[in-house]
This record gives sequence, C-alpha cells and structure tokens, in this order.
Amino acid sequence: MRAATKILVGMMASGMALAACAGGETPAATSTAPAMAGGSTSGTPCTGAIGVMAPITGGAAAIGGEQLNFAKLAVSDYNAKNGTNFSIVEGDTQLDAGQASTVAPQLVSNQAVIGVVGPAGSQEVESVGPAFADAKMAFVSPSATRTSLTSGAFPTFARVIPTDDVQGPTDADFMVSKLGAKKVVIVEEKTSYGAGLSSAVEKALKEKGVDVKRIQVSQKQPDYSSVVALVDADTSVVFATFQIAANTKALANTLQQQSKKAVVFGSDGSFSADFDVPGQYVSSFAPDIKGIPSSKAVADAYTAKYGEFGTFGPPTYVATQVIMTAAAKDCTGTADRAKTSSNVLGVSIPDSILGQPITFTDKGDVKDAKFFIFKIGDDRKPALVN
Amino acid sequence: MTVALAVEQVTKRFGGLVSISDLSIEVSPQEIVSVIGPNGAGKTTLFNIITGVYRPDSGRILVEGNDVTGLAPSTIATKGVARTFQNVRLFHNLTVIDNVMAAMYGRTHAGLVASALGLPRARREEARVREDAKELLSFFGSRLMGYRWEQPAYSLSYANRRRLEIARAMATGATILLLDEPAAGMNPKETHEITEVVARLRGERGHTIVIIEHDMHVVEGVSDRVVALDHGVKIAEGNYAAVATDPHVVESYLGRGTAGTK
Amino acid sequence: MAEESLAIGTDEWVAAHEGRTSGQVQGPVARTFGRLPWWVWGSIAVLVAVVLPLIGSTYLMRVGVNLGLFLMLALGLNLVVGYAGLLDIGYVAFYGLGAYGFAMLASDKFGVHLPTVVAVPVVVAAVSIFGLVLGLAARRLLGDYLAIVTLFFGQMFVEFALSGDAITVPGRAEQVDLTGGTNGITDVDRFSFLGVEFSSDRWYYYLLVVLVVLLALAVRRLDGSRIGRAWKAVGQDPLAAEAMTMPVNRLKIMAFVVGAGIAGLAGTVFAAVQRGVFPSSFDLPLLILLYAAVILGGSGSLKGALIGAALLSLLPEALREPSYSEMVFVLLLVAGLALAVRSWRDRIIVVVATVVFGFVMNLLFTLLHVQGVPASAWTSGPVSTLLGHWLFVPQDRVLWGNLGFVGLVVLLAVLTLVGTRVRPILLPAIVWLSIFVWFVRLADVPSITRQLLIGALLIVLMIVRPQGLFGRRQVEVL
Amino acid sequence: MELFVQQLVNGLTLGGVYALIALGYTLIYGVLQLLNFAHGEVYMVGAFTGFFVMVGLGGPGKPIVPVWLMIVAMFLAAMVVSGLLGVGIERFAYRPLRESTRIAPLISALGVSLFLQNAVLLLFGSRVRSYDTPRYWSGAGPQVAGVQVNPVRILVLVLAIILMVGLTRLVEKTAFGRGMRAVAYDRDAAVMMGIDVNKVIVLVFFVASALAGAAGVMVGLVFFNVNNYMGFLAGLKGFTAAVVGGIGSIPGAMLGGLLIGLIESFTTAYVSANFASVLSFLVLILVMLLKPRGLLGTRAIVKV
Repeated sequence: MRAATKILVGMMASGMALAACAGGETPAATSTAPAMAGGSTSGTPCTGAIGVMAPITGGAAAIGGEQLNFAKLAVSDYNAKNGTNFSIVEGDTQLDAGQASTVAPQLVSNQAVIGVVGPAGSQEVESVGPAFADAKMAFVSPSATRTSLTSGAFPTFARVIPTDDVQGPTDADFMVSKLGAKKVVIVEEKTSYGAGLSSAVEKALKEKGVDVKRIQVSQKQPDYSSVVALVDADTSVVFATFQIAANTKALANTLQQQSKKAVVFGSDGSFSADFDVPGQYVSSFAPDIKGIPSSKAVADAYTAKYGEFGTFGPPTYVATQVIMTAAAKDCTGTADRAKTSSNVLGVSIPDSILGQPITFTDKGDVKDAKFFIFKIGDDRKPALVN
Repeated sequence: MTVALAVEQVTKRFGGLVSISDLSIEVSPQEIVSVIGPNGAGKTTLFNIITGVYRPDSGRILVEGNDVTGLAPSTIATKGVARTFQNVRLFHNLTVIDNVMAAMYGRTHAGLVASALGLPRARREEARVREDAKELLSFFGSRLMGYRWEQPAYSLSYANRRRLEIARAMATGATILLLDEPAAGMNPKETHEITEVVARLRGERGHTIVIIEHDMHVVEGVSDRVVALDHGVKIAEGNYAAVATDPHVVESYLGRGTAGTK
Repeated sequence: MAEESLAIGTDEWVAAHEGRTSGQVQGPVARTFGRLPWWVWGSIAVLVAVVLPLIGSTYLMRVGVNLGLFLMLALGLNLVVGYAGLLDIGYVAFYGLGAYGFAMLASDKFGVHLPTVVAVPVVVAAVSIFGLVLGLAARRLLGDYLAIVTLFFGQMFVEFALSGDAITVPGRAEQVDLTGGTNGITDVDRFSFLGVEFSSDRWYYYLLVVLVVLLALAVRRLDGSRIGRAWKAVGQDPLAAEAMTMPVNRLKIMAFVVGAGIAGLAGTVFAAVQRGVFPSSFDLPLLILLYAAVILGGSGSLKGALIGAALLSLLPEALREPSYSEMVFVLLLVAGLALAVRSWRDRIIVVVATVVFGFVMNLLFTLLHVQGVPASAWTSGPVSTLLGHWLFVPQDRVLWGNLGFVGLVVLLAVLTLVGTRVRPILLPAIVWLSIFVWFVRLADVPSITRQLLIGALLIVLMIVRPQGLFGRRQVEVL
Repeated sequence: MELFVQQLVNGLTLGGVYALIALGYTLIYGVLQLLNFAHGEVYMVGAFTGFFVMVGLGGPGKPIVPVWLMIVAMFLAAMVVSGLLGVGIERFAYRPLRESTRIAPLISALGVSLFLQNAVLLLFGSRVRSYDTPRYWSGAGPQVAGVQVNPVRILVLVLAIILMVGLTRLVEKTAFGRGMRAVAYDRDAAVMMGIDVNKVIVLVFFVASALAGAAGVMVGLVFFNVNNYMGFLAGLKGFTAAVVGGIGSIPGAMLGGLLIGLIESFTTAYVSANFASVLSFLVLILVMLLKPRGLLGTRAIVKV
C-alpha cells in the first residue's frame, strides 16, 4: 500500500515536472514571441535577463502593473527587431523600501540578470542603491524623480525622466504666466513622489509671490470632499501631485460638485486617459505617445494586449530599451553585467517613444529634458498647450 | 483568634435589585458552614463578594481579623481565601498538574528574569512546587494521579474536573476554602465521595470551609452549621436539623419545590 | 452557554474529534518531530543556520536576516497572544518604534550617533515603556475590544510616522520634521561593538542567529516556569486566574512589556541592517503574516511559533522565484489529489481520466475554432508534441486563463460540497484545469500568483488544522 | 459656517458608507461572534459589480437605459453578487471552523481577503476604475447655508438610512429576525428549539454582504473610484465603526459609522489634513477607554 502510494506520487510528480518544464518556457515564449517566427539574425543571439522592480501587487499595483507590461512589451519588441534573446525577471516591491531591499539581492544573486529596470520609488532607489553599486548592476528607474538621487551616491543609477527640480519650475511658470494663478493649493499624496515634487513646486511658486497652501492626503483616501472643502473660492489652481490619474479625476469631479472654480493641474502621474475632465491641465515629461507617429505602433500594440495605460508605462519601455541596448553592445552570447553597467550612460536613443531623444549626463540624468503641458479639451483628450 | 472569616453587614445591589442585604456571617477556624437557599438567593454573589470579584456597597469582609474589603481578588486569595466555581472554571488547556502548579503563583517568588534565565533559585522552587502539586493531587487517591498529570484538564471526566478544581484551590495555600456546589451534576456515588473529601479537607488539612450546596444529603453530612439565605437575607442559622425544619426555610423552598431536592 | 456544552459526556467527543483530526496533517509531522528530543532538532537547526552562510549568496543572507527578524517577532507575539491570550493587533508598532528609535539615535537625521551598546538598550527600554503605557491603558479591555484599541495604536503609529515630517509646534514658525514622513530616515548607522563594525548582512545574520537561539531558550524556560504558567492561565480564564492568586493585570502588562521589548530589539536590528526606516514596513501586511505564522504554528507552542514563522517567512520568498512557485504548485496538486482520493483504484482512474480529459478538451477547443498556440512550440521532442495535444494553449491567454481560473475556483468549491462518490468524476477536470490555468495565466503573473497562493494556503491550512501545525487542540470556555 | 455645513454633509456621506459596512460587521459578529475580516473585500466586489453593470449598460458616456434604471440595476446586481459571495465565504472558509477556536476563522478570513484582492487583480487588472458619475448625473441640488449639496450625496445618505431602518425591522419583527436573535443568544438552545441554525447564518451572511455590496456602489457613485485594494481600508473603518458603536448593536454601527465620518472630515477641516487619521485614531482610543464596550454596546463580549 505505502509503496504503491510512493509510485503513484512519483509518477504524478514526474508527469507534472514534465508539464512544468514545458510550461516553464511559457513566460519566455511570450516575451520572445516573434523569435519563433524570425529566429536570430546573425551569430549567437545576445542572451540575458532584465530585472523589473515595480509595485506589481499592493496598493500601487496600478502603477507597477503598467510598468511591468511595458517592460515586457519592450523586451519582445527589441528581441524581434535585433534577434536577441532577452527575458524578464519580476521583482515585486509593493513600493516598500523594505521589500525592495530584499528583492535587490535576489536579482544580484541571479547570475542571469544583467541589469534592472526600476525601482519605481525614490525611497526604494535609496535603499537598493548600495547593493547594486557593489554588484556593478545597472539600474534605470522609469519613475524615481527625487533630485538628490543622481548626486553621485549611486554610480550605477540612471533614470529616463527629469527630476523634480526640472518639473517644479516648469509647472510653476505655467501656472503663473498662462493661468494667472495668484492662489494655489497643492494637494499632495503622502508618497515619496508626491512629497518631493510638491516641495519643488511650492518653492518655485513662492519665489513668484504666489499664495500657496499645501494639503496632504493619503493615496488610499476614498473621498476628497473634506479636502476640497478647504479650497477657498478664490483659489485659481489646485495642483495635484498624484500617482494615480483616476484619483486626480476624482479630485476634479469633487471640486465641480462643490461648485469650486479652481482648475486642477495634475503632475505627470495624472497624464492618462483616466484623467479626462474637460478644462483641466496636466503636465508630463512625455507627449502623448499615441500622437507621435513613430510611437503609435507601440501604443497600439500595448492597448491591444493590455488595455489603456497612463504615464508610468512609456518611460519603463524606454528604460528597458536602455538596459537592453547597453547589454547588446559588443555582446557575444551571454551579456555581461559589469559591461552593461558601464555602457548605460553611453546609450543614445534618438527616437525614443517619449518623443524626445534620450541621452544621459554623466550623473545618469536625461540630457535636455523637456516638459509638456496639456489642457484636456471638450473631447476629453489632452492637447499640447506649452 | 477565634474568627477565620467574618462577613459584616454586607449589602450589594445590582441596579435596583438588592442581591445581598445587610448580611453578617462568622466562620470559626476549621468549621464547615453550608450556605443554602433557593436559586437567586444570593449565595454565589456572597462568594463573589468574599473573594473580591464584586465590591460590596457597604459592609466589610475580614479574613483572620484583617479587613480585605476592596482588595484585588488575587490579593485576597493570597491572604488565604480560595474558591471553586459553580460552573467549573479550570484552565482547560493546561495539564492537570499545571493547573495545580499555576495556583501556587501567590506563594512562589521566581521573577521574570530568573524564570527566563533558569537561575538555580527558580529551578529549585519549580522542583519544590512540582513535588507539592503531586502530593496535593494524591489527596484524591488515584483519581488524579499518574498518567493523568500530563493530560489536559478538558479531557477529564466531570467529577474529576470538580476534584481538580478543589485541588487547585488548595494549592493556593489558602486556609479558607469556598466550595460552590461541589456535588452538582454528580451521581450518588460521586456525591458520597465528595462528602468524604470535604470532611477530610478539614480533618487532614485543617481547612476552614464554606460550602454552597443544593444536595441536602451533602449538607447534612458535612455541616457544622447551616446558613439559609433568601433574597439576600439570612433567614435561618444553626445546625442542620434546626435549619431544615425552620418554617421560613421550608416556606422559601416550597415556593419553588420541595426542600431537599433541587 | 459554552460551559454547558462542555458538560458531561463531552470527554469522549473531544477525544474522538482529536483522533479524527490528528490523522491528517499533524500525524506524520508531529510523529517525526517527536521521535527525537527537542535539543537534537534545535542543534540541527542551529548547525544548519551557522553553516548556511558558507554556501549562501547575498540574497540568501538577506532572506536569512529577514527570517531571523521574523522569528524574533513571532516569538514575542507568541508570548503576548499565544500565552497571555492578549489580542494585540498593534504589535508591529513596537517593531516600528524600535526601528525608528534606533534610526533617530544613530543617523544623520538629528546628527546623533550614539554607540550601539548605548542606543540599543535605550531604545529597547523606551519601547518597553511604550508597551507599559499601552498595557496600562488597555488593561481593563477584554478580547476584541483590546484588539481594536491596539489596532488603533498600530495604525496611529504608521500614520504618525507618515505625517511626522511636518509637525506644527506651537510657538515655532518652522514645522518640525521628526520621522522624515514617507521618505523615512536613511543612512542609519550600522551596529558596531567594541570597534567592530557590522559591515555586511552576514554579521547581522549571525547576530540574529544568536538572538533567536537565546530568545527561544528563554521562552522554553519561561514555558515551564511560574510566569509562563500564569500567562497561560490568564490567557484561558482571567477570572479563575485572579481567584487563584494570579494578579491578572500585572501579568498582562508584563506580557505586553516583554513582547514590546522583544519587538523593539528586533526593530533596532532591522533599522541597522536596512540602514533606513520607512513607514510602509510596519503596516498591516507584516502584522497579518505574523499572526498567521503564530496561529499556523499553533498558538502557544514554541516550536509551532518557530516553524510557523519559518514557513511564512520563507514561503513568500520561495514563491518569488517562478520555478519554486511552480514546485509549490505541483506539490499542492499532488498532495491535494492524494488527500482527495483515498483509494488506490480511484487514484489510478483519476490519473487516466485526467489524461483522457486533456485530449478531449484539446479536441473541443479545436472544434470550436479557438485560436491557439501549439504547446509543442515550447520545447522539442516527442513528449512535448504529445503534451501539445493534451494541453491546449489559446491565443488569448488572458481571457481563457481568467475563465479557467473562475471555473477552477467554482469546481473546487463544488468539490468540497459533493460526497466522496462524485469526487473522482470531478477530479480529472480539476487537475486538467489547474494545469491549464497555471500555464496559460498564472505562470505569466508570478507576483499576483504568489499572493493568491499565500491567501489560499492560509484558508486551506486553517480548515485542515485549525489548531495549527503543532498546537494542541484548544478548548475555549469563554 | 459654510465650511462647517460643507464638512457636515461630507462627513455624513462618508459616515453613511462606513455605517453600511459596519452594519455587516455587526450583524455577523452579533450572531456568530466572528470578526469577518473579508467583509471589506465583499464590499469591493460589490463596487466592481456595479461598475461592470454600468459599463454593460453603455458606460458613463452614453447609457442605453434611463439613468435611474441603470442605478437601480447597479444596486440590485451588486447586492445580489456580494450577498452570494458572502454566503460562499461563510460556507467554505468559516463553517468548517465553527467549532474551532475564535482565532482560526480570523486567519482564514485574512486568507480570503488576500485571495479576493488578488483574484480581482488577476481578472480585472490593476487599473483604477471610475464610475464617472458627473457625466450622467449632475443635478445642481439644493443650497443649504450657502453650500451646494450634491443630490448623489443625499441619495446615499437617504438610502443608508432606509437600509438601516429596514434592517432593524427585519431583526425585530420578522421570523428570520427572531431566529437570528435566538441563534445569537444561544446557538445550542436554538437548535433544540427547531431553528435551522445553518439557514439563519446563511441568511445573515447574505444580508450583511448585500449591505456591503450596496455600500460599494454608493462609494462608486459618490467618490467615483474603485480598485481591488479599496476594500481593506474601508473594511478597517467599518470594523472600527462597528466596535466604537458597540459591536452587535445595529444603531451602534450606524452611530459609529457617522461618528468616524464626521471625525475625519472635521479634523481635516479644523485641525490638520495631515494629522486627520492620527487624531481620529486618538479620539477613538479615548472613546474606547472611556466606554470599553462601545457607545451603544450593552452585551459583554466576555462573560465574567
């Protein structure tokens, strides 16, 4: 009886293992989907895994899910175009620095990983920076905007988006010169992102003599009505440093419900089809990639596969491209971690899907980063206004 | 010292309901006093007041001449009054012997640090307490001995739970034991045994005992003196024969049933 | 009411019930465990723990450090909840207080850099005092009400840490930054004793091995001591404990303080190893995992707390790696099947039927003209060709995967409702469908799958063995 | 004054939603002494159900049926789906543990909660969905003390009160309510009285969960956003409301919910938005320390 159990379990297990082996290839099969058809173009395909650190589950999953999907898309596009064989390893951080500091050594220990996209938050970058520096692992964040991150403390760090110090003055300028703002309320999400950007904007506005009030809210807050009640009737702009566009929309709707005249000005997190209230403004470090002919294919491919997207996806696509380009340079067979890391700052993507060329300063910031400001029209679509 | 336990003019109200009214009882050392009365007469409330679970609205409780009114139950227990509960309240998930040892808390001294570090002093005390516990359990013959030590209390039979509860009360080191219906739910043979146990508690161990009991055979068998309560008022006091035939007592019981049975 | 149900005659029922449940999971586990004395197992565990760094990677070290911290917390919580029966839902706040305390006393935040030998005792003492205050405040609250007040306390701590970067102090124009808000406190000093700096995770790992061993030994001593017994007695029946000379309030507060101190100590190590503290680390998810560990192991049992904590600390880590998570999946499938079907004949029938069912489903998909990717494209060789005919992979993996997932959950629910006779009929479909869902959908989203599996495991383990892996059956009287 | 009235309305609406969630907690606790920590997820599923019904009926842009009909359909569907989900949770996660320790169902509830959050994440993705109420319903509403009061908010408040009154009548006047109270008082005795305890418990779960489903739709209508993690925090607030009001007491749950809603909105307005949560938790701790059984709680949780 017992022996028989063992045999059956053994049979089952080996059967499952077989299935597992076959199935284990599936994720790679998706990310390298066209490789089946195309095959490699010349020589041995460059192989390597790219770690994606993002809040894939947890409260900020809306951001992380999009980042992960765009990274997947970037990998499959790049593989198809260049005959490489890159794949993705997920690292779920839940936007928590503690989790991130566990995920980072895991990626370091995984010899296949040659570079990392992420992590998403500035505080996470701080907590994983030393580990990646020690391992000579390049990591390119698609969303960490805290200015001090590129002050030299993390030599292998780069990012594809401008810092708070670039966005802050741009937005402040626009509010004062174009919207004639005298009185601004900054509604700030209690996240690392919201805190940094809000401070930058507050500083820039105060220098221009604008009356600024700052209100902090939780990202999980379901109801903005109590906050909106604090917005005085003569306030002209409510600046929202939100990461989730739907929250910005809820804020704008609540303002209208309470007959407040102020317009909502959302920062980059709000640039998404989810924030579509006519007459409101939103700034972003990327133009609407659906409007750029060269980027339309990527946008359409994404929408077809994963649905609508917001701001955090396209930079992730670019960050993934940066890592892959760095890894593929002079690559024969297996990509090298240290080499990838030293190549990153030399990467140049002249026609990035963000609509601006991506080249890096020696600190790891994007050169000549521009900001785009949109007004949402009556057709609920953003139109460039700066 | 002639009075082990004195209840002096105690009154206790719950809301508008007077549960105990101006009640005084004195118990001499090594005396066995039964408290009888119909349901709701205030018997268990009396126990709760003596042991400090309830604070009387007026009156005092003296234990061996010391006023214990208003002290925490654990302090009163340490001062020498231990009880059992009407609806057996053992530490059901502890073993039999642990139940007994737990009750020795008040007369042991090992502190947190000494216990955690296992200092020699603490270990000596632990060994002594364990021996005491075994000795105590042997009081009940073979019922709670041997393999039963390490069994959880919930696995005991009902009668054994009652016995263990008495053993636990003894373990506190108290001289005065308050037994709340020790024979409830028992068959005649077990009831008889409990009667003997109560007698031996005084005879062999020198305990002073106050006992609440509905079973008049038990009351008759063990009591030196009987106190009858009704609606929180003492209606009769004296030896069993006198109280059992007291017209007030008969009347108060007849309202609900016949005297002598539950 | 509960007292009545414990009355005459329940003994047999209890014993019988214990017999019924013990055969399932605990049987082999506890038996294997019980065969050797505790110190043999302890020594083996310590030996493994000491040798591990020699072969392990930095990642493994980090997992080890997390495990050590989690073990400390579980041991502390076990004293509070498992022994003294206090539903302290704010427990993680003490961990956070320890971490923030150390970060404030040893970092550039306020420019204070106390030496470790000073900072750690100061912080642990301070956290214990917090425990004392909360214990004093909550000493009269019972059961669920204690839970809610401590829950508020825990949430208040997180909110305070989150909002503590802009505190308005009356009489000062500038707002005071105490906690760094969402950005936390970074660049926390490492531990250093006698001039030796703890420069890598390995140091902390060994430190934690020492701490956990000492703590476990202390808890073991406490377990069979006057205080430990009193805690357990208070946890089960405070009123009876009080009547039996145990000062309930003092004991409760003592448990609170000791638990808080242990959590505070773990917090200081956490702050130093992580070199930073952030509010999100001390929120409910950690608490839930911690409670699950203590309950899963068997509330009030030392080895239960240790093994439960090890399981719930390592399992989520293992599930991060897709290949491990696949292994867990396969094991669950096989174990589930072995448990669901008890007779040999039926097991063989189920396996054969599963194979047949797969081919039928494949045929069905083809007949319905669902667009699919041949599964044989994954690998080459005859096995995968065969597998290709057995496991259909539709083109639209999200849609079909989701449908399959919902179907699977429904089928599993139905399975628990029907009698043993019908089960073998349902099982092939369930086995095939779970493999289908796994490869078509779940393997693509390992992070979500990880959380799903943790959730499902919690439910299943509780139902199979509510008293936890090593707990004894508990009777609740109150 | 304007601010005061505005925050009063805001606090009452938020409180109404909390109260509906709290009612579910209180019902289930009252009957089973079980803290159903998966209740927040039931509410989340209700909110999603409402959302998908809305999308199915043409979406916020161009509804294919009259708006009132759409809203009724959303409420009905959400209440039915949530109710059934609650019954399912009881059947599979709690019933096997009914004779077990009190803490075992707590852990399986947390398991259910984690499972549901991630199942919804798996099925519907991580995007935050918006009910987008102003696009199909933007009546001006009456002016109270110079404050525009939104009709949706009034509807929510009125509906919450109707549901509460209905629930009270259900518990007090119907056979089901009598059965419920009997089971709550003494389950074993209820069995002997010929009450089908399982049926009563299933109905309790259905009613409690349907209320959570209704609350989900309300949140969608008033606060717009729904996502798979929304249940946890709301569940926490609902639980808090139930306990502060006195768990097991129906008016207590309502009072507790409104109280917490008001505390949140007034601390935001008059003290500090930043410290609103800290302060509301502090107030609640004080309430609990002064009235350990909650404001309207009468029954001792642990009998001494």
